[in-house]
Amino acid sequence: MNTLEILFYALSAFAIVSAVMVLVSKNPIHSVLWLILVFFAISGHYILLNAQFLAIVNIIVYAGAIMVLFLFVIMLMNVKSDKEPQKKMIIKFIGVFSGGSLLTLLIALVKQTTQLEGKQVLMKEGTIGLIHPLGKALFNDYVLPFEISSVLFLSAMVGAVIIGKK
Amino acid sequence: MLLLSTLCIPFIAAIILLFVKHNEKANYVAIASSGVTMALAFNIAYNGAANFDADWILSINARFVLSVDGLAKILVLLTGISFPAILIATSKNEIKNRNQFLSLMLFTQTGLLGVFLAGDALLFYFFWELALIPVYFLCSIWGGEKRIAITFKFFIYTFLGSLFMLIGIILVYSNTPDHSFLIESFKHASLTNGQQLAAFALFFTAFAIKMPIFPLHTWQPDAYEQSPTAVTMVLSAVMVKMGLYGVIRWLMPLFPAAFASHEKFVVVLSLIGVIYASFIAIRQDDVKRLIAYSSIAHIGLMSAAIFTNTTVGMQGVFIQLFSHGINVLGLWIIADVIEQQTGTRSMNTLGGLAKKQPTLAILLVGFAFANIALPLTNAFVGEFLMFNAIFQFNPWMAAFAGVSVVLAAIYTLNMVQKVAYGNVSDATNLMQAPNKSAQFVLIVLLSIVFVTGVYPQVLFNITSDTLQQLFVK
Amino acid sequence: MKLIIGFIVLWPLIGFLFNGLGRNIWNKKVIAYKATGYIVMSFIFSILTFLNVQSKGAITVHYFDFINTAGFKIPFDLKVDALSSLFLLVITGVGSLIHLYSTAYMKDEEAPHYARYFAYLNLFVFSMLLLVLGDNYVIMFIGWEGVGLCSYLLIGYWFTNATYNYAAKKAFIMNRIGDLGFLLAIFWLIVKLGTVSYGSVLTAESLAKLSTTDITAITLLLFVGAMGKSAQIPLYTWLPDAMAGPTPVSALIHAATMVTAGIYMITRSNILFSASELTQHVVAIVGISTALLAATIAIKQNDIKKVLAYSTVSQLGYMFLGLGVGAYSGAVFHVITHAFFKALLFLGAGSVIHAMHHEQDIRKMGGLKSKLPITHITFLIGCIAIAGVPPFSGFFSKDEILAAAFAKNPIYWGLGVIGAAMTAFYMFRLYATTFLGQFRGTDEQAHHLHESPSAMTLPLILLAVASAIAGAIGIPALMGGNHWLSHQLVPIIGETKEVALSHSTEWALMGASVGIAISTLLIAINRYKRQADEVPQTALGKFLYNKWYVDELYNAVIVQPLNRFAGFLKEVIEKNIIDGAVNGTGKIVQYSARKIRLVQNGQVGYYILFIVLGIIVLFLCWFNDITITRFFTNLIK
Amino acid sequence: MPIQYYIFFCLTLFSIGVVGVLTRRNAIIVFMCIELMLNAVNLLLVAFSKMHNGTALQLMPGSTAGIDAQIFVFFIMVVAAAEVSVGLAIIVMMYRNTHSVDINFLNRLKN
Amino acid sequence: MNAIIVSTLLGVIMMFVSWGTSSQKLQRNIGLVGMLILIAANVAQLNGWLSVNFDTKGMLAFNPIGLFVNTILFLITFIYLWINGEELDKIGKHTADYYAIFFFILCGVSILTSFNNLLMLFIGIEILSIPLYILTGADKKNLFSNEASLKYFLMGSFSTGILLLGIAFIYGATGSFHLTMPVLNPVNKMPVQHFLMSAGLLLLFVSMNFKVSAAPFHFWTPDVYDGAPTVFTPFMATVVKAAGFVAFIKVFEVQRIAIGYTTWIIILPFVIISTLLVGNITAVFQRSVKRMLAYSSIAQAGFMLFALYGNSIFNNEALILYIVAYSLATIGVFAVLIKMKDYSIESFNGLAKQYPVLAFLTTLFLFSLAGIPLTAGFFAKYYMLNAIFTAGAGIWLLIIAILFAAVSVYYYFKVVQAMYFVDGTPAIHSIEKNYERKLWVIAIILLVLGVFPGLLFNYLYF
Repeated sequence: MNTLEILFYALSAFAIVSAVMVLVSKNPIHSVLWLILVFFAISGHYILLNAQFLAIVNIIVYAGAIMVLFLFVIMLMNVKSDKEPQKKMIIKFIGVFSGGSLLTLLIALVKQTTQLEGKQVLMKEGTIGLIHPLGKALFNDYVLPFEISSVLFLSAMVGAVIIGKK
Repeated sequence: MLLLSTLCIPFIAAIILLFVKHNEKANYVAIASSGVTMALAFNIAYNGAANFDADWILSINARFVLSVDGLAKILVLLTGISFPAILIATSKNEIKNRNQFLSLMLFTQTGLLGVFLAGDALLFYFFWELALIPVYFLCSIWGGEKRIAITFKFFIYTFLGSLFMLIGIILVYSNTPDHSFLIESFKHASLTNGQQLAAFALFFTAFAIKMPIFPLHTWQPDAYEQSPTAVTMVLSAVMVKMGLYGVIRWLMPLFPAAFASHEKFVVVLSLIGVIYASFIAIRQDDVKRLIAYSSIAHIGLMSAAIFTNTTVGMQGVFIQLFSHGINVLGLWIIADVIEQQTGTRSMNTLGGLAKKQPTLAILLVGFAFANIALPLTNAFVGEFLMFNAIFQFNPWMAAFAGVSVVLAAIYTLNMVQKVAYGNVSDATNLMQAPNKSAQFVLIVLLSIVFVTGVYPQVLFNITSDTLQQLFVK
Repeated sequence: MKLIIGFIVLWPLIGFLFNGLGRNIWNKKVIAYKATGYIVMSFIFSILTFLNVQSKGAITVHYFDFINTAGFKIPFDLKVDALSSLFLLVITGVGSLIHLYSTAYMKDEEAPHYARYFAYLNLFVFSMLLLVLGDNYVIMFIGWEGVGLCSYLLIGYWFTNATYNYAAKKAFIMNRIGDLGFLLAIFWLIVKLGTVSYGSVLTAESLAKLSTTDITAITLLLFVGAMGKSAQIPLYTWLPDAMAGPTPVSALIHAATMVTAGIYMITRSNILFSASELTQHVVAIVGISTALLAATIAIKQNDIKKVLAYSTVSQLGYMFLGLGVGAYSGAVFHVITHAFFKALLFLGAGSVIHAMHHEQDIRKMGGLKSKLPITHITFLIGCIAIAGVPPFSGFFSKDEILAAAFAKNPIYWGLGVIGAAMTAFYMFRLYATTFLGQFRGTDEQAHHLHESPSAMTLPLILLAVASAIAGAIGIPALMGGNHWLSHQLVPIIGETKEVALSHSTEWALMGASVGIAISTLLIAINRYKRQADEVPQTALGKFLYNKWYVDELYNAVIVQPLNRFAGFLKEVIEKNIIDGAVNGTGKIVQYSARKIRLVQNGQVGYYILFIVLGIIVLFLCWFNDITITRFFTNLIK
Repeated sequence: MPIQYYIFFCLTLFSIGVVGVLTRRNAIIVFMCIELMLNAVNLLLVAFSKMHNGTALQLMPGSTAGIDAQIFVFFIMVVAAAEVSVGLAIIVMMYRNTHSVDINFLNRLKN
Repeated sequence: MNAIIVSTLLGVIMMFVSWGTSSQKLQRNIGLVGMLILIAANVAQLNGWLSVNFDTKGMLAFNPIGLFVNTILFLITFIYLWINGEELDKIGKHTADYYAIFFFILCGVSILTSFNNLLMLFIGIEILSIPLYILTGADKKNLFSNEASLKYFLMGSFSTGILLLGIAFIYGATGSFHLTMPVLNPVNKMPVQHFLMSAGLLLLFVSMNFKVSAAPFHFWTPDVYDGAPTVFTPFMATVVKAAGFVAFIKVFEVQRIAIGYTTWIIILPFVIISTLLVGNITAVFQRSVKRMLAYSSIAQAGFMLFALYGNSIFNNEALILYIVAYSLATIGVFAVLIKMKDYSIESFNGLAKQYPVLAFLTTLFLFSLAGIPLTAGFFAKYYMLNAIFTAGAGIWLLIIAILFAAVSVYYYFKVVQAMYFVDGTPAIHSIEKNYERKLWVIAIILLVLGVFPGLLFNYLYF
């Protein structure tokens, strides 16, 4: 059991725990904070996989921008923790149950996939995760989606204006 | 070309009528166009007409083909005759927005003629629906008090039936050698037994509902009762013939094997229907319902005769298609005149017509006896041949069906007695001067009844050739 | 010839059209003359034809093809031979007399109805002529139903009276039941032989084509037809009710002509009937039992026309007995004689009724002998004739039948004689109560009593003469006569087998029957010449008085159940089951609509839950690929 | 490190996200759970990319196979950002009108 | 390519128009002109007159069908905007922005008709969806609108999650985002059983079903269509859904065999039948015509799903015809509906008396939706049934289809009955002749296609 594995398990456990905490914590703000921790853990995984660029972007975009946005919104409507009513127990149970069965289904299916037998994930080597090849790829093969995603932003912008303007 | 023009005249007239607001003018237009159509119909029936063929939908190779055989001729003739008759007979009735009414009537006529002339399955289906839709509006707008629900039932019922036929068409079409809808290539479609059976079932459902065959008939009496009588006339004089026409023109030649294997089943079913309807007719008090059930009985007899698959029976059906149309038309017109003038259709409240309006009473008696197929009336020839065919098919069934002859006498005479005889009832007392135009039509029709009854060859000559083709095996 | 024969049929038709269409135009005189004139015309033509047949033999003329299609044809042919020419004479002869009679009898009607009456009458003659002249069963059937129609129209002639209409309807429907049998017989012939022309059906070779079952079935079915038309058990009840019609109509249709159509038809197809032992027995038994039944009923009736009606039924029974025992000529003979004396009796009754101002109950009559001399005499002759007293016509015809019956089976004879006795009894009961004794009607009736006009008495006289002497055409060899009629009919029915009886027995039988008849008639006379008989008290009396409760029986056993059955179909099956199924489908759709829409409960949580569950379901589907797909693929393939 | 482990881990995160969506009533939390799902997918993609990259490198050194997955992740982040901006705008608008972000109260439209 | 570029540019232009001019009329007309330019550009590429082309690195692949669908969808959008222009202005002050959003959506549409890479599919779908969340919520003061948009947003992004997981699986299996032919087993020519692949495709299938609102993933549809401003609903229900279908087919006409044929012919009929069931049956009971139409659009989607059953030229023809018939009819009906004061069926009572022409047109549209002959709807249904039959579907499937078609007649005709046979005064705003004239255009197209459906395809072949 080398350090990589230890790190992997540690990060995974940490991520899962904090993900669960996101669900169970009554106070929305706590949920946000837990979620940020999840994102950190995931970034950690990225680093393990030697995808530094994504790791950074993940920190900046998600943990940074998006989550802060969430935080703002929540604070703006200062939803009290005790105010938030809970779903009925039975509903919760059904939710957990169906989520669990979905998980088991998918796992069972992955286990049956013979093609994945013995496939290894390349840890901490490989250059594809670095900024240089990514940049090349992005502006050669993926320039069109890159441009088009601007349309997405434009529409989102317009939308935000339409919705947001008083 | 002749066929096309026959199709177009009512269509154009219908469109024109939408813009003729004035009632009288509208009447003239409608009657004139139907008159011309009748003339053309006679021409087609006795001189024949060349097929009309044009491209329609290239991508699925559907063609706009119009063609006539003897059967179609008979029915075109019937359509041609009945429409002027109906329009003239009901020209005095009180109808709001008459021009729209008439225009819808003529659209119906277009649809009917189209059904009888179409030589292409898709076109056939097309007109099949087209004939239905105007009727839906006619009934729902101008019908009786329960009209909306009843007509809607009628519409859905028949629409569903025709959708089954559509599937059947798809089924056969995709097995035709040259992927076309022409009736010839349909005849040569290579169907497995299973497919043939399925297609047969699908087509038959549509036709059976239209005819209607017991137990798919329940839409009919209600629809007849609720729709304006002019429409009822169209429905029972011409439209129900669509089903029989479909069986003879499409079902029989397309699926001979399945047809043969179902003869007994259908014959029995139809005959049960005949007796059943006759019995129910005995207990009817409403004139319209009575005629409706009697018409169900007659149609049932025809379908039974068709499915005996004998030349004689088929000949009988050919004649009866026409005769039944004329007779039932006469009965409806009388019923209509009575309802218009007395405001009631309940036989118990009627009576003494023979004293109040002798001429009408005489006509009523005449058509009544035509309805029970008295010799020397047109119906006798047809029923004689058809019973003969059923007897050949199975004597016991013939005996069973024969009961209907007696039952028919019972309910028809009941009607005659209650309506025409006895002392003048209050309702009958309301009748004013006889409706001349209606009586004129009735007299013409009655003379047709007797002419074709005494010398049916006039009709045999039209159909004989088709008969041979139908039975060259 | 073709024209003449054609016109025999056409004259009445012309008359019908003339009167029918001109009912509002002509005045009664014109109507009367025309109507009668046309019949007389066709009578004259009939005579010509008859003579022609006498000299040249049978003639068949072809006019056009009624049905000619799909490999089988029914020509519109007319045929005159010995049999039909005889019937021609009777129909047109008696017919014209009755037309003449009617001109006076119906003079109270106003013009249009007067015209209607004669139009119907002419139409009837037309159909009757078609019936007897047709050269094949279909043409016969046309006439057959035609006469039914006319009898319907004439019985219901006074259409404002509900009971009359009911009687008319009853008559038509019962006839229809018979006609159905006839029709089936025709189909059977067509199926087996492919033709219905007498020329080709009634021959030895076509007979050979038919199996015995065929023949029995066909003949029985034909006989069913005859039952209906000729009022035999069980289809006889319409005839007494048919007396609702005007009396001349009863005379013409329900005594002289139409009701004998059955006899004509069976005689016409005697080859078939002789070929089936069973049928003959059936015919004979039905005939004799009808004769007796009707006779017993007639004894207790008080309506003058009802008595005559039942006697008609009874006489028809005799004719069928004759047919059953193979005495076809005898039957035809009786038809002819019966036509005369029964028409006479009816017309006489009509004249009485006319004089009594439409009073038909004999208990209110009596002593009319002096008031209506001619009527009285002629009526008496009629009674004697029907009672079978020599040398009046009835005697010969009836005796011939009885003799043949004896030859076949003495029991038939015995029953026949009893029937004859009853006939004599009720006829003279009728005669005595009506004409003897003193008058029992109201004073003003008595005041108006008077002999009928000559237009009515003339036919009476002529018919009286006829019924007196008509026996001459069939005087048996026994009495030195050479039975002219049977010789006439040889081409139709072949040589009558020599009745295998010694002359002595024949004389004995004759004597016996005559003796019994005369004695009973004497009893009847002196029992009833004083007073009419009262409403019967004895059980038997009531039973007979109420016609064996047959009508009630039919009503209870057939009419009501059928009615209820129809009601059941209409109210239960149609409404609830068949239509219920249709509407039920609609109901189901609407119900499920109301339920399914509740799933859409507005909660995003639920929606997403459903999505997840949907995913799970799809995955499960796919996991069970192996199992489920087999099923589906089989379903689809 | 076998790929299955990564898959299992990501699927677990994903399912947790799903469960969150199903069990929470606060629109914002629900939305956050959805973001969690997206992140799980991101990690999965990266794992796959490294897997394919690994196999490719054995055949041909210096191959950049599998890089497109990381690009894809990048795009997912982009889209997620856009989505968040719109989503939060909608939630805020909702809050303005109803002063609540409880999705159980979103039941005016039903049946 | 033209379409994408031009629509983007136009979108940007429209964003700034609102600064240039405040007159909504002018903005509207600019928008319409823009539409015409867009159509022209696309047609130019379709006919190869003029097309901007550069190497998309296999991200996009243009084929005539796709471009043709583009043209059709643009035309439909044009008609839609042309008719509903005035109504559009009534929703807030953002006419120009709406047009901008429409252009962006059309950009997404033209991506979805030409994508060749799952990344583009993803982006296209997002470009399609995100603006729709906004349009749904455009009526800010209206609680229904808000609720609808929030629901739509939450479920939409959830389905995005599913979509992404599916794509991830597919990538894991194939190592590429391109729509390549699945690896075939050399022996039986069937694709190699690859569970990860199949799972990915299933998840993709699910999220696509969600986009085209097929049961059991349809739940957002009624609420969103019902809650959204009436003027936007037809656009969502027609153009967007049609684009979704095109994308759906593009993905699965090749990949479906990778799921495994047998699986496919289980899950697809399962989805189709449940969609038809839910859509039709639930629509029967609705009192609000708007909501009824929402359900009916689900039902119609069920019919369109048949196009996935087999892949032959018939399917594409059928789908195209169906899209045209269904979209035009829906737009027409909504154009009438929007003039109603309230959307209950009763408000249609006696419309035929007051506005005979309008009533006639509405009837025509409803007939087309119900698939009555003489209208395009009939041939749409006919082609569809014919297509799946040729693709080897069992008769039982066709029978189920027509049974539900009959049910659909039931609820469509309830409106017709209200208009013609029930007396009463319709709750309707005044209609000017001009508006009717615009509707006539739709009606005539429907009628022409109802007699000569071939006209639509002749363009493809000749």
